[in-house]
Amino acid sequence: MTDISAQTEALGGLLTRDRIVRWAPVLVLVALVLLFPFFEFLADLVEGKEHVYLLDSRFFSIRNGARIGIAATPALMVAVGATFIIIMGSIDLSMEGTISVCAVLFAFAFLGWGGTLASWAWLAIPLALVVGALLGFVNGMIHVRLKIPSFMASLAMGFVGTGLALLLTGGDRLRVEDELFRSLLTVRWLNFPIMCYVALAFLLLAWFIQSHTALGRNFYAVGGGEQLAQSSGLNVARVRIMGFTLAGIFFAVGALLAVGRIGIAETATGNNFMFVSITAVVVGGTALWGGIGGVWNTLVGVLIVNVINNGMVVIGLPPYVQDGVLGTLVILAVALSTNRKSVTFVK
Amino acid sequence: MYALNKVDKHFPGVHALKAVDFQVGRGEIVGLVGENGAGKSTLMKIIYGAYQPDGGSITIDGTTMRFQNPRQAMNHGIGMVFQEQSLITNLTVMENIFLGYEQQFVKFGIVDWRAMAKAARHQLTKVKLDVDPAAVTSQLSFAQRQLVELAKVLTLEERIDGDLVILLDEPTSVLAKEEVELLFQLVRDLAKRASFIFVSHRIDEVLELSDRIYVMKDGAVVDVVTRDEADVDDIQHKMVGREIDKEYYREQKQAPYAADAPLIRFDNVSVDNRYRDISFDLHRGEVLCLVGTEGSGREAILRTIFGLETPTSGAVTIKGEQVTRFTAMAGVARGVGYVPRERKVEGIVNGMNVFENMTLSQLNKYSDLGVLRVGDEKEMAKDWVDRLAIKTPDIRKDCGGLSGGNQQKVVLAKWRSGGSDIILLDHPTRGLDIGAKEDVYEMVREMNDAGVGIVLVADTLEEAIGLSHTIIVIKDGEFQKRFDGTPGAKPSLYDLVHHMI
Amino acid sequence: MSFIKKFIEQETVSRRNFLLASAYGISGAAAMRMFGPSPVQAATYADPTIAWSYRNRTNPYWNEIVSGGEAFVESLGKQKEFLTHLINEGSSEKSLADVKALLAKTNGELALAIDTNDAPNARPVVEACVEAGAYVSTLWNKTDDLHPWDFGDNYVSHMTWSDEGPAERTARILLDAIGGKGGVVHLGGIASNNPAIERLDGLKNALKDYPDVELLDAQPADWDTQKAAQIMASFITRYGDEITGVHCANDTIGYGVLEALRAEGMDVPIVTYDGNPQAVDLVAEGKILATVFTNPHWGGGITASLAYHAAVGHFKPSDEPNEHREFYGPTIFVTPDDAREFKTNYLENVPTYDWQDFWGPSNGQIMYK
Amino acid sequence: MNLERIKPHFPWMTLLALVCVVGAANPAFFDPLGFLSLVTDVVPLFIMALGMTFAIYIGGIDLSAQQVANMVTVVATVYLSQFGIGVAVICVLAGFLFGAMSGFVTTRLYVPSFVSTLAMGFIALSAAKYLSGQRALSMDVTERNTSFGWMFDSTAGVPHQLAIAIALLAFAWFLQTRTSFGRALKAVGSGELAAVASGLNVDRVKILAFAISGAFAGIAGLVFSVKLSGGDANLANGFLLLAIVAVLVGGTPLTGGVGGVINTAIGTLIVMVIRAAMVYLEISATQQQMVFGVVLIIAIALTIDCSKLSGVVK
Repeated sequence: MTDISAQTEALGGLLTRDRIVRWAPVLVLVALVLLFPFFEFLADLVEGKEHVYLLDSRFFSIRNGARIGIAATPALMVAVGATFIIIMGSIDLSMEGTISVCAVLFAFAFLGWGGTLASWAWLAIPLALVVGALLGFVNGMIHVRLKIPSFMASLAMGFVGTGLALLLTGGDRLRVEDELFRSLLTVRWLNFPIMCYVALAFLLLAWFIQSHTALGRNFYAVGGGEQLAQSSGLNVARVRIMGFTLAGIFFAVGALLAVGRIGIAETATGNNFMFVSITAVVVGGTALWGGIGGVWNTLVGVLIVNVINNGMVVIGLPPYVQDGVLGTLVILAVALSTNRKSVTFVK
Repeated sequence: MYALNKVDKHFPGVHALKAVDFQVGRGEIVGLVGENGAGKSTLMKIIYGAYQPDGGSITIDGTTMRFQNPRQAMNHGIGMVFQEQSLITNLTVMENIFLGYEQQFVKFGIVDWRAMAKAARHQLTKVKLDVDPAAVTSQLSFAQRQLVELAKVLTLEERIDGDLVILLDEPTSVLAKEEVELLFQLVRDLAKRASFIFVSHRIDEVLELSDRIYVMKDGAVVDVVTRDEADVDDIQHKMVGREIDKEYYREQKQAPYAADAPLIRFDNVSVDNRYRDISFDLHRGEVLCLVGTEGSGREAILRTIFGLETPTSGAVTIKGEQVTRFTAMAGVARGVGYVPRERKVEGIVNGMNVFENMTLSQLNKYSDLGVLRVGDEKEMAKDWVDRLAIKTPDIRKDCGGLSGGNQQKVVLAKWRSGGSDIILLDHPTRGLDIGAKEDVYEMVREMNDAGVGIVLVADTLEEAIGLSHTIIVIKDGEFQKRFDGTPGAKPSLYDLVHHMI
Repeated sequence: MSFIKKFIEQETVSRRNFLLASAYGISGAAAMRMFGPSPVQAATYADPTIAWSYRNRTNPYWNEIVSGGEAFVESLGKQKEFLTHLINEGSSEKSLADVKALLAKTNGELALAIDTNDAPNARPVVEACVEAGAYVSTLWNKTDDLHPWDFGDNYVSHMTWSDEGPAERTARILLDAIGGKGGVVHLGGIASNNPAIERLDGLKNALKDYPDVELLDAQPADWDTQKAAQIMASFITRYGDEITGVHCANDTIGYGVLEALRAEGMDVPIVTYDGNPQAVDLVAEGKILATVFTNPHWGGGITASLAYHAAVGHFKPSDEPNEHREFYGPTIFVTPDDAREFKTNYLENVPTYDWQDFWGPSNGQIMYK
Repeated sequence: MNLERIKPHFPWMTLLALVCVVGAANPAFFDPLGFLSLVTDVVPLFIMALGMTFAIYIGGIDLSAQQVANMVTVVATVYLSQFGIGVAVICVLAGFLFGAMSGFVTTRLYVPSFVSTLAMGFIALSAAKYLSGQRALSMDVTERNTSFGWMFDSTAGVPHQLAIAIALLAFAWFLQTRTSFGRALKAVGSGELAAVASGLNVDRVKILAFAISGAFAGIAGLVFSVKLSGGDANLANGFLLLAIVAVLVGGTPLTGGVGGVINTAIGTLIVMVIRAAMVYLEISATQQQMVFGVVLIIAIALTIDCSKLSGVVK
């Protein structure tokens, strides 16, 4: 009698190839965090200053950690939203428009309903989340019902969103000066501003959705094999639409944090989020073809991108080479975290 | 209990099911056999709700049903055990088991993993499989996955109060002999609770397990026999509609090969985790068949010859030259042609027409400085369409729209027109109807006569025996035995199976 | 019903035009156009379309420009919707394509005010307008070798601001405020934009007189608030307390810098540029030491006005001296002392300008280095 | 009426419908000279979209195109005086090289093209900034006119720029339909595994596809640079998304193997008409972008041939 139960593949030793690949993004992050202080160390060495490696590093300090945190939080929320979509094997490029609309509507409502969190204006926050969900829902409906690939549907929705934000503001900027709301940036607990904790809370929520709700697991099912999931009785269309809706909510959170960070809501609030967030997701090790990865990967990815951006300025890299260095490091990070054995081909 | 009454199904240009009557009684195990293309898969799809019939009705205990999708069918107790590919490999075992039905473990939006694991373990006990429900499916063996599939369908037991009908689609194709027996024992035990429809191309297995057997041919049920009165030859005869004999495999045309003209020599070749120390020779005019179970390393050997796998040790010599660069390009240049099993994915390019597919491996031959001579391409394609009697309205027809047999002919024409004299056939007759199969066998002999050496991984053991000059049995990547297949001295099925498992 | 009537009218007119064109022969018409830029006898139009082409509506600066353009249109007794807007979204390609489309639509009966987004784009825009017989006035971006007087009447004028001087002056205010010693950082605009270059040069000029102040770093923040905040945060990491002053290329960058400083609880003097309302408020509060108001409202109005009045023939550009064809716009310094007064005079009560006083507030002919 | 048969024709029918709608609302749109000028102006965008078609045709994408074009505007401006018209060769080669590198990173390092080309774009941007000294450069007018002045003339009413575009379209069409490379492209786009199993050098085909995309981006940058008589590291900004949209609207979906360069020509014209419609229909400034997005969704929904999208829509 063969023992079928004993056929399960052994997981192997500590340093299997799979394991290295899985942890590659973290290794890259650690390497970067150790590398930038090294350049500082070298620079001071050349100048003949005393410098204990890491200890004297300006980059490797809690204060700078908080700065990277501030820079990273809005992008993190956006990237987390995009992660769900990418796990499904789709892509969402509508974030710039969604963020702008949410930011602008939030500011309008916030200012119109009292202008401080200590009044009914706090309702502007749930409003922004609802608006994000709505835009995501429309995006998902266009993608699923009109059978337009998500790349195109969301790209066009992005145009619509930016256009809508412009229409709403007529080009004006809205200042959100409420001290209570701005305490997101100005009040610090344990050296980190509140916005970092808010982002952390939403990250945990995202992790919870990813691993402890049926919806979250269904994203993986759709990404792992859409047709199989369909034939198992899963309502794939519904999962997709819910996924885009959920992504919209996280984009809205990103929008709120972006407004909290600079105190201004405008059509341009969403600018530059698209490529940064997708890059961060992929750098973190979530595969564009779906089914692999998750929100912790995205956290690592966002940190990698922001550490690079911060570190390049800190070590005084000339501005014109910064883009190139970023590009090179991104290629490196993704190349390292791709398991070549599991991929037949890449496009 | 469950019945299909005069069910009809049309597809553009095809009358797939012709007034099919089909009944399943409570606790009964019903076999369904038929050649590929006979309508089995269409019938199954109608049963589990993926297709809706154009005519006729489906009744359960006399009540007429209409299922819009698989989920509705499931809610009426009809479940389908797919072949092993239908588990989502990046999910855990328990997630796969309860995919689409997680709601029962959700409280306040939270999935209770512990409860799900417990429930999954319960399902797994039903199929006597002891794996961790939280294990990722990709770590499971094929046999394990097959049992998980069954466990998944058995969740209907708890979910549905009424009767269950469970379809088993070729459940044994990836199982070893003992695993098959285990599965059969399971099914017999479960028949107390559910009825089964067992679909397989292995008639002996169907006979062993089923109470009644439906035989299908050309979209119609041609016979229903009970186990007692069933006879293998008789069923085969009805399925095929004609005698299966030695002529079927063109044994009378099997000529001796040129033992002095080796094409390929494998000398203790190994590929890590695939196969070890394999040695053989292939000669002009020879059919060499690699026999073994799924995952025994047969395909990996084919892929090594073609250049898609690089050996970790040993020497591969093709036409007297030792191979150092293992790439598909180099393989093609050496005159190797590969007819892959996944015809629709690897064989033809869906979306390209007949002549484009035929010249795909030999674009250099049909171009000057990169510019194609489309006229020559078409001429060649027309020539081969005639020679192989490829049924296509036009050489501009999209290959994806051709029938399986004609697609296979296009793939063969691709290699033969390019002058390949080593042809690797991986399940060349899989999914072909009987006439198309015979065409393939005919072509094998023709190629032999033309001095082509063929390495075959056959669809069935009968096919392997019937076609081969030489049979090599492989088990778990290791050489077991070599059989001579000269007509009249061919090994028996039993000889092979004995060494396979 | 009126729009149907309008449509029928348009239809007949265009059909007539079309018939005329075919009778004349299309090649003939093309030839006419090719002989195009005759400096002597540029046709004028009774009621040209007035258009403003600018980068985007997300920057308050351009909103001010637009408000000036609209004020001018209203001064003609028209609705402000009469002004056609072309937005290039930061794309030179779109800028040019939109202008061409408008030229085709209006058949050249156009008075165009434009910032071409990027200096190299000015030449093809101007050439296209001249060829079509339209009148164009440019603002900000053009290459040094392109001059209105080389194109007869159709290229009416170019206005820009010499940012080097004012930027130098704000820099001096900053450097004085920090007591003439310490370190400053500069956050610039898109590196290749002319104003970005000039504003940095202004700072560098000022620094020559302050040997004890070091320019610690200068990085482009692309006129973007969020990017500015991030770069400033990195600067703080790198230089920490060495930073005693921040020089920003414009107000929007300044906002980001202020927020980055605020997050650290730091208080470092900064100066900005452009004089947007929000920045003026911040100056009044003392959070920004100085900004430079370039009066975009007037600039937007007068650029459109120049093109319009030339197009209707109220003046003949080629008769005007060169200092009326290429000139600097006005600059007004805003410091904490006069910020409130300035705000009352210019922002809260927008002055009613005489849109035919083309050169009154201007600042002399453009000088090339 | 067989929908399946008409579907492939939807792109040009959409174009025709759009033209009619805009023309009906404002007949000035039908003025042949004006229309010709509109078409001529879209040439640089079209050239980039043409190259992008190759990347999308094999199921990838080239997000570096805009930055490569940016870089080329700088290269062209900097080296014009040194090499005269020969600078064109340098530009095309530079684009080709960058594209090839993207392809290499995609195929050999297994980095999806979405990321690899984006990253290569950053590197191209750095190169552009470095070469330009982060300033806007302008060409010497005489040199530009001696070397490239012919580009702005026209023969028999056909502007030479348009002639270049048509020549490139013909070349690309020839490449796609008449060469073994084009055939290989199609095979890789519609059935990569079968292409591998036919012994095609799939990696080389892909690298070449990206390289061609890069080369076309280079040509686009060159034409644009000459047209504007200058170059800087941001000059071609705004090309990228429109080029992608032009390819998609033309009916070449991201899944690869379907569509082609003729579709891109139609797609570019659709983009052009939508954009011109903003001007002709006097859409107010603050509404334009939103209208563009909505019309885009409708246009894509019309032009996309769902039946040709293999399997699931992702």
